[in-house]
Amino acid sequence: MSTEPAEPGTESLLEAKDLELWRGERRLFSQLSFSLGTGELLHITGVNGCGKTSLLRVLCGLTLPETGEVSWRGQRVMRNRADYHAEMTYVGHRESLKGELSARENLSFDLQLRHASSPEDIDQALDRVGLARARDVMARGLSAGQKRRVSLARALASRARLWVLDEPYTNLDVPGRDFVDQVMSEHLATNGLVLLVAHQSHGVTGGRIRQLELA
Amino acid sequence: MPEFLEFGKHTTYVVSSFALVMVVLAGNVVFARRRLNALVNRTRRRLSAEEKS
Amino acid sequence: MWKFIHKFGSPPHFYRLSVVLTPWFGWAAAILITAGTLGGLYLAPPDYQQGEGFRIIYVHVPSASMSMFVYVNMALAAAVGLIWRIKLAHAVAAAAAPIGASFTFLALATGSIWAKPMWGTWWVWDARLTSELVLLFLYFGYMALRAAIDDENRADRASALLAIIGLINIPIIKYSVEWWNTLHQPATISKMGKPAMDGDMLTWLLLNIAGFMCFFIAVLLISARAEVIRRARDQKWLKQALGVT
Amino acid sequence: MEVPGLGQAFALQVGRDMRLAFRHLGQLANPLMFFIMVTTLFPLALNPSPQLLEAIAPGVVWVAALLASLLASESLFRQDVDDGTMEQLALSPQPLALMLLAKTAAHWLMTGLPLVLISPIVAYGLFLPQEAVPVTMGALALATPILSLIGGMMAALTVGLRRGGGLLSLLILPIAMPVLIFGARATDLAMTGMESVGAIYLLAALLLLAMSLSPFAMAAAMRISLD
Repeated sequence: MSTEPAEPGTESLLEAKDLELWRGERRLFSQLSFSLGTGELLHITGVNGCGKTSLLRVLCGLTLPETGEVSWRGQRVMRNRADYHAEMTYVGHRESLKGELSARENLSFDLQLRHASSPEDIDQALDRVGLARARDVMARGLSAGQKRRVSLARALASRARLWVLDEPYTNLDVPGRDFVDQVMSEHLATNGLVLLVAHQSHGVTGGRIRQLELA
Repeated sequence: MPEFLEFGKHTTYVVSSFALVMVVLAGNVVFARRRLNALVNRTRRRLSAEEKS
Repeated sequence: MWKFIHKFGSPPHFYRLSVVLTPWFGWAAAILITAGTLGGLYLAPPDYQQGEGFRIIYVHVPSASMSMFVYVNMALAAAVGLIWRIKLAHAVAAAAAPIGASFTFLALATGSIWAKPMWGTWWVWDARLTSELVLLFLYFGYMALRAAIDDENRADRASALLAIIGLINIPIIKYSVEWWNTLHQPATISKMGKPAMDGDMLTWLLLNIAGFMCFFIAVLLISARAEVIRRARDQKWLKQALGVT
Repeated sequence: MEVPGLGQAFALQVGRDMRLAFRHLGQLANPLMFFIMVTTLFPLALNPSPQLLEAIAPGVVWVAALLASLLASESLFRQDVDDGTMEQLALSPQPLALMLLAKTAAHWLMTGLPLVLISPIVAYGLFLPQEAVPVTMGALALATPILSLIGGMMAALTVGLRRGGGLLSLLILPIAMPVLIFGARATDLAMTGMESVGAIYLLAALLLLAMSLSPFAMAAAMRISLD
């Protein structure tokens, strides 16, 4: 089930070598290997419950695979988490927001952990995802779509090289979806990498699109 | 009280502690054995079912 | 050296080995414990001070020493499993816990049965008995955590970490209990003073300790086999081992 | 792209947690209320004669402090794991051990420190001799962080489980017992006018051990729970 190797010429940053993962008695995938280079998007698809999210979590270093290794820039992720996490960002199912903090407070905490970011950077990130008016609204007061936009703002402003996106389109309206496609295309153009799990087809242009089907 | 279980005024204490130890140790063996056998049988059934299908 | 551990660490190899070894350890345990018990009960002279009651030592001391021995081994196996991710080590740790808890319970029970004729009360806040009680809580905590987590893999890793935390804390608990005991306990109630053991008293005690050790290994091999089956991913060797062809 | 230093990340995390805590103070009053209520139970349960209360005062204060910190540990990580922010923390470039230590420090400031500050009043209610109060406060100031750190380790282990409550206390109490022994002993010695510096040193030693080892255990436990 491994896909063809990365295009020669683009140095592969993310390497997965014969990953295997079980959920209870069921094996989700095994001998799964691939490598991802700059400017490449890996679109992971599969039926519900086939382990797409689990695979993403393994690639992020959140879940420990049964066997196999994930390495970034040739180094095992589990060995040097700080370097890897500094260059990646994860948008998961849950919005990872504190309900009692405003969108701005949430974002400023998340971003300042990664790099010095001034209040202007925060506001600019929120404006870019169309939340200019909702900067100081408590996160619990935001709609699902708005919360998803805050997560996207976090990914955009994180200056990460690798985006790991789990169903980024959920809860987004049509303009929101176009916006996601647009930023992904831009990211690929500036030799970023994207790991995408999404049921519907994406509208990403540019960069090399690769497919990984999980049985 | 059979003669060999006679330990002066401490008979009940000595006999009861040894009896308790033997019971608990035997219990461990029975528990482990039964658990292993149950698991082996269940796994055999599962595997032979898989074998057929 | 690694090749040996890796080979031994592979479940199929361990499974075959344990099937062979279990009867040996089982019989050794039976013989040693019978000899130690009979010797302790009938051949060893009664203690001049405590009379016949002191014979309980022949089961109390082996239980107490095994309760500590099993916990340390459980924690080491868990650490090996956690650090080098060897499934067999987790299986051994999971198998050892109930046996260790039984030994701890026995040490407590025989200790309090022994205390009744000596000090007239079933429970005396003696340093060693109190440490034994805390060890029992550590075992229950380990088993309760393992039972509370459904996913096998996570249960192994979480309980392994708990066992390591427990192992680091055992010396601290022992010291603090001793420290607490010497301050509160008036000197008159001597601690569970083991009467002076001369030659022929000691041999039966050592026999029993060796017997308890063999017993632990025998039951461990049985339980660990079950744990290995539960964690088996590769069906091929499992079919072979269970004779499903 | 320079990742901020450890001190900055630590302060950031403590700042955020303090701001969050002040947003809903009610939830934080529980351990404090619990501590006061438990100590008022004893005079009600027993006859409130000063001699009796004075005799049991050290034990009551310290057992109440231990149980209050146990109660507080439950809420240490549960909120963050439920809303997903812990996941982002585990994926941030900052070491998870440091961030969890920062969270525990913030949690101690909100639940442990108030216990220390209110302990004189509770001690007074139990007729604890006045000369023992400073030593008790000092010992509590050393002991409550240890209890928070132990609670943090065990909370990280059980945070993902449905029925963590009873399990959490079963895991914490055996490990927290030496703290109780040394702490109650410090108050006891001070009460009888003897020198209690020995117990204080032992508590300080336990605090150093806890501060150096438990953050890594917390991080490992959290990574296992997030698996």
